[in-house]
Amino acid sequence: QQTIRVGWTIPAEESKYWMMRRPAEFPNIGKAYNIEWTQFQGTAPMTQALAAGALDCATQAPLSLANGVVGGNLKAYIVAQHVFEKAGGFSVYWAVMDDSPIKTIADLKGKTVGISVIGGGTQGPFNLLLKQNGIDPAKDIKLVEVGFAVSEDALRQGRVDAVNMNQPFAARAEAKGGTRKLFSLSQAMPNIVHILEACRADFVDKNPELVKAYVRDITSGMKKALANREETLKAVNEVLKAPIPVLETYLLKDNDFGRDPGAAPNFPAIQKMLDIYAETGMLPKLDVAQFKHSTIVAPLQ
Amino acid sequence: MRPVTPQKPASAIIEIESVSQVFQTSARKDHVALSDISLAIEEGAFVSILGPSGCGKSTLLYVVGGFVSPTSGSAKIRGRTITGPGPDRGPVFQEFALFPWKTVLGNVMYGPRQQGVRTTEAEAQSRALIEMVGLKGYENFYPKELSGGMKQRVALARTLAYHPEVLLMDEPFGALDAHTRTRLQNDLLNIWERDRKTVLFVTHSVDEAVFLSDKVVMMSKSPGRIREVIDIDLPRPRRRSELLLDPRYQKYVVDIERMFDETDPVGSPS
Amino acid sequence: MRPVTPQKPASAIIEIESVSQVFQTSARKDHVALSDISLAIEEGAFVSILGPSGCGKSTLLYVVGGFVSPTSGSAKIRGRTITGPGPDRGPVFQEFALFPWKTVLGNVMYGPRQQGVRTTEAEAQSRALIEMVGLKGYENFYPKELSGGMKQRVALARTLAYHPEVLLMDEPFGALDAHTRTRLQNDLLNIWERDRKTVLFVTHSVDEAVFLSDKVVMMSKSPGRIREVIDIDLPRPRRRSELLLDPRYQKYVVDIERMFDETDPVGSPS
Amino acid sequence: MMPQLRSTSIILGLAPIVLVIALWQGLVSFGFAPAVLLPPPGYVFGRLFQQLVTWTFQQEIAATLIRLFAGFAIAVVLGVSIGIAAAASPAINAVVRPIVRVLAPLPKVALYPALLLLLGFGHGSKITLVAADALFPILLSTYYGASTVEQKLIWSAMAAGTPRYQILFKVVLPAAMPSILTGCRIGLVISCIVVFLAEMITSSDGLGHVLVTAARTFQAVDMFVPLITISLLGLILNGLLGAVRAYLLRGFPEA
Amino acid sequence: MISPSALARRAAPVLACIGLLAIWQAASLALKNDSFPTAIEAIRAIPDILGDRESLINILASLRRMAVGFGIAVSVSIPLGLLMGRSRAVAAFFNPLLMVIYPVPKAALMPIIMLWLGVGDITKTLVIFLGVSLPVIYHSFEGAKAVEEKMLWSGAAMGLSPAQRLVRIVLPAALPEILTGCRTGLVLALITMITSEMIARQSGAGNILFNALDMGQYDTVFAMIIIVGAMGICLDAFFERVRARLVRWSEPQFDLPLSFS
Ligand SMILES: Nc1ncnc2c1ncn2[C@@H]1O[C@H](COP(=O)(O)OP(=O)(O)OP(=O)(O)O)[C@@H](O)[C@H]1O
Ligand SMILES: Nc1ncnc2c1ncn2[C@@H]1O[C@H](COP(=O)(O)OP(=O)(O)OP(=O)(O)O)[C@@H](O)[C@H]1O
Ligand SMILES: [Mg+2]
Ligand SMILES: [Mg+2]
Repeated sequence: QQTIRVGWTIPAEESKYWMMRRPAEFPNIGKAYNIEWTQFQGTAPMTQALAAGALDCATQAPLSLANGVVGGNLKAYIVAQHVFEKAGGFSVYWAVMDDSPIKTIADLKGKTVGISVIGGGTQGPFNLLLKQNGIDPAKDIKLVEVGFAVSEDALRQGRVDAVNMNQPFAARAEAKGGTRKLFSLSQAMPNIVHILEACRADFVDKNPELVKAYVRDITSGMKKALANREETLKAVNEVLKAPIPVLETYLLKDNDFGRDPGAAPNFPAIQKMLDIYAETGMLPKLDVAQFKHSTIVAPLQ
Repeated sequence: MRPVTPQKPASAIIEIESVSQVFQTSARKDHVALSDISLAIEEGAFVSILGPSGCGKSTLLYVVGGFVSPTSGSAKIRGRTITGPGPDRGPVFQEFALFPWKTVLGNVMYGPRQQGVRTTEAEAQSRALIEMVGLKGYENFYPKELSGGMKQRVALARTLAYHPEVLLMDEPFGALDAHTRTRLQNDLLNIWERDRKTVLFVTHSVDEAVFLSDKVVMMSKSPGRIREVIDIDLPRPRRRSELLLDPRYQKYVVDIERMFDETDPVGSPS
Repeated sequence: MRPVTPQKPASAIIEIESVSQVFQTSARKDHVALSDISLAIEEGAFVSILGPSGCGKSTLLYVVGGFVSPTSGSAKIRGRTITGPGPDRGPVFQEFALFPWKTVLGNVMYGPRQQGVRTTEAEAQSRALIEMVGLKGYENFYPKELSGGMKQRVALARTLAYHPEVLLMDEPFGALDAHTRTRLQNDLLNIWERDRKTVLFVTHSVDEAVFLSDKVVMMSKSPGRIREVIDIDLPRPRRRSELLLDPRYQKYVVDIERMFDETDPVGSPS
Repeated sequence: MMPQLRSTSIILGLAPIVLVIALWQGLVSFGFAPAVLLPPPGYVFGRLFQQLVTWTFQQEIAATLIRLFAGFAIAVVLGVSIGIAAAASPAINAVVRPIVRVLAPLPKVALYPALLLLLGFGHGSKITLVAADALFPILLSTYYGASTVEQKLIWSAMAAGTPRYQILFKVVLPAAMPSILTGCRIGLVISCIVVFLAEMITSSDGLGHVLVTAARTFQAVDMFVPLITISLLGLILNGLLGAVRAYLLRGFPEA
Repeated sequence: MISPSALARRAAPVLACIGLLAIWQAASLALKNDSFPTAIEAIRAIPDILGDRESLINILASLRRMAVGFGIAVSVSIPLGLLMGRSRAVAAFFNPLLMVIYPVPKAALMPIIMLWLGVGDITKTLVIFLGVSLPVIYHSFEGAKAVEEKMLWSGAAMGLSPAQRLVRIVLPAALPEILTGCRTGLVLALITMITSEMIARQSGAGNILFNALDMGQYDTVFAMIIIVGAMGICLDAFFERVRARLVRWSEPQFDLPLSFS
């Protein structure tokens, strides 16, 4: 019986949460193969762990994965996708206080702006938008790192003039009121892919059947998550420890991220993101094809 | 044993009234170090305490110094109960207790500086005292660099430097050779005669006690009590060479030594 | 000053050959504690060292003990150069150096246990020694609960307990009252006569030195040298009461005391 | 004699560091670690010397040092004074002891988000975090050092007329100095770690920030430059502390 | 029968804790800051954590790692520290090395540590080990340096070999100082037990805490902080008891006569 070492994070990998929390629903887990779960703080450490060979598969953001490839000699396949920004759904946005004089992106000039991770996945589209509005992100604003969890507080306390918002914090902040959306990432590009599942190429090549089984389970996990919202809420609650009433306000609703029913990666969208990163100078030009495995990719039945 | 009635002359500067001191040992047993001690010391008197090792001499000095408060009874200075140490009573500890982070000069200057004497003056006085105890040239040595007897002399100088009214000296010459000892005995007597200090002086040498004192307190063990108080009726100023030939002096020494032999110095803890 | 030629009889157990000891003080100056000391000690001899405070007596014992290595010269035991301490030479330190985490009994038993003596036997021996030094009943006291003199006696017992061939005693009776001191002198003499140990004995009491020794080494300061070596030609076994009346004894004492007075004990550091 | 002793001890001290660097080189050369995770030491030191002369890198170092020193200084002042006060006064001890017991083992990083909001993203929050983490080792050492001060030293000073509160400065403080300095040494190392950690979590400057930005983009060499820098800073600061110690404790037998 | 002063002494810790909570409550009410919940909110979240079987398993996993890390650290650091204290050469050898290694934040070395040791227990135990060993080494070091020379000489004269002297004289003589180091080590063990789970998490108390932190569930964060504080009190009280037994011989005989009461 083989084991696959998987890294995960919070908050939006419902398929994996199902696999962790409801293993009985998956005929193979714990029988045909085992999963050793390790949770990480953010995707960047997981990239390092993949590069160091300490993990076999992990949740990744396009940028962190690309960074691993460029700087860390990482070879990996994108085998599934967790969430993306669907049209009309949630898009990571920058919020300001209701009474703030900042009305447009151009008003951000000279202000203090919070971003969850400097140099992180959201910064490419963010920089693009600023540039389009005549702001040099390096000189014209003061950028500070404010994790999503404290962004609402930082904004309300006046520590920042604008800050990025993500679920579930956005839902919570909106429920309280007093803030408004300034702009969202979807303005830079539609259907941004936020997190996906990547596996080390050497591991996949050595254990194709094992990874196949894993991807199959991710696919079916995604199905179950979408099919049974009630149970998904419970599983997410167990993992995130966020109260169900809060989750209820957004999870798998219209104001949430999008999920592909088969967890299929949207390679063109990812390519577009890589292009934006290249355009903003965060990465050299990359071709998404190198992340594509011919057979092992969701959806797998 | 004869009961000792406390003598309380009008001019007593220190009165010890039925003081007992009980220590708790680690074995959680009570150990009586002093048992019902009463003693009055006149102003300006030179009183020696003699007694077998472990009979409570040091403890008695601690009580008068105000460092420990007795389990029962009380000690008074000029009629006020002693509740703590004060610059009126200067101790010279058996273990020296020099400040390791200060040089010889720093140790000796500590008291005068503390009393508000100006630095230059304090230094001059201290240097004179250091010379008196024979440590000229060692001013900048740290205590760890001194021999046992040298440390003892620094401790003596440190206490003399701030001119306490009452000196509480615990075997201050114990680690000194005969010659140095004699010199310092004379120096001490000179200071005492000049300033009329009150001195409470613990010693193991009967000679020394008789030579220096107005009064010798003999303690006995099991547990620490006063056995006898002997007035030494010898003329002052005393000179060792004369005194050695004085039959009264010799009689005192012989008497006290005999008394010692009668006591059993080897008691067991109560 | 007369130069002292090293005497080296065939049976010398300890030979000190032009030993000098220089300390570096914190003030970064060299301080000469011993200067060109040569001395031979015969097997089974009782040798006392007399000298002014700070003349280097303790330092000399440390060299023989092997605790410090001399800056120049060497010390030998039975012809072998001393490179470190060993159970053949037992020190009694001026500062006692008891193990504070052990009780009186624990301290005394430490040596015998280390030598592989069985616990019950070591305990019996140790209890006997503790009784000998007059501390019966204090077996379970910790050092911090003892008086100065009591600590000193524990230190003595601790060293006697493991039967070193050579005893290096640094004022071992300095903190004791006259009575206890006399008793322990006698005990020490008995042990010495029974086991024919070699004893190197630092003291400040001329009396004591003459009473106990075969040979008295007089040191002088500025810097620490041997001034005189005096053979004490008195019959053994010696009994204090007899000796006190012996004119030869008195002459030794008076001679040595006079010599002392001739030296200036108060030197300045070189 | 002394200079010779010092040079042998310097050689002895350098030896293991050279060994570590050799081991590092070996790990890289023999492929135990890919160069993207562990760059060869030659590269790292080369980059370090390049960087050291640049104004921007010096500013990063300055930012880190300001936080480090400020936090450490606050920790020393608070730790020593509270520790001595607790040792000297049973009343204060009764209050301080349980508070220390509760607060000391708390993971202070968990409070960092709250600190950020309270004190902002600048120096304040990081200095506070450093001080909070370095405080307790110093406080505990001071407390134990001060409560075992030889009784008779205090008695001697009191008898010389030293007022009670002055005893704390004139006797307890110097007598507890060996223990206090040991606490400071530990506090200093912790300060180095924590200032770095704080900068790694949220910051826009400082060595920790340099490190995370390099780490995210897998610039292994640039990641090791701040690491080596903090390491060297630790060594230098500790050397300084050692000199201070040798001076302050020159009278003590162990110095 | 308890005298009033003894009663006051007993009550002092409780009062101090209540006082601390009261200050917290007041501060959080005054600051009105979501990431700084009130004491009452935090206390209310405790039963949820302690009532949850999974959380308990998590906490126990952390404690186990802590115990292992602490145990190894103490058993390695004390001999090393003592050796450094008694031998100039050993001190000269290790001192700079330690001072180069310790200031490096372990979190920054995670990629390499993961490379060799993975992300599991070993890595976290190593982090705890490093945290604990720092104070223990240095307190043992200084404690051993301060051992009175003549005690060692006495031992040597009784025929103790250098190794025996280290164990039978330096160790007990330096024990009070070593235990001070251990107590600081205990504090650091609890802290590193939590922080070692910050970046990579599998199970543990830090897992709960940092998850809550990432999710902005500040009442849980602070409830965990209270729980860790409570563990600190218990471990510390236990430790003090052990300490009192081991070094009774070194306790000062009188309280510092300095009370300002
Ligand atoms: N902290 C303590 N705990 C228990 N017993 C103690 C303590 N301190 C002193 N003692 C005991 O009190 C008695 C008196 O001690 P003290 O030091 O006063 O004697 P001393 O007369 O000065 O003896 P010495 O001449 O040897 O110095 C001794 O038997 C000693 O064992
Ligand atoms: N570590 C040291 N550094 C500098 N000088 C020292 C050191 N140790 C001892 N000395 C000096 O060496 C000399 C001899 O000291 P030692 O202890 O041998 O004297 P002693 O003859 O035993 O005196 P005492 O009778 O007072 O004990 C003294 O002048 C002392 O100042
Ligand atoms: Mg005494
Ligand atoms: Mg001496």
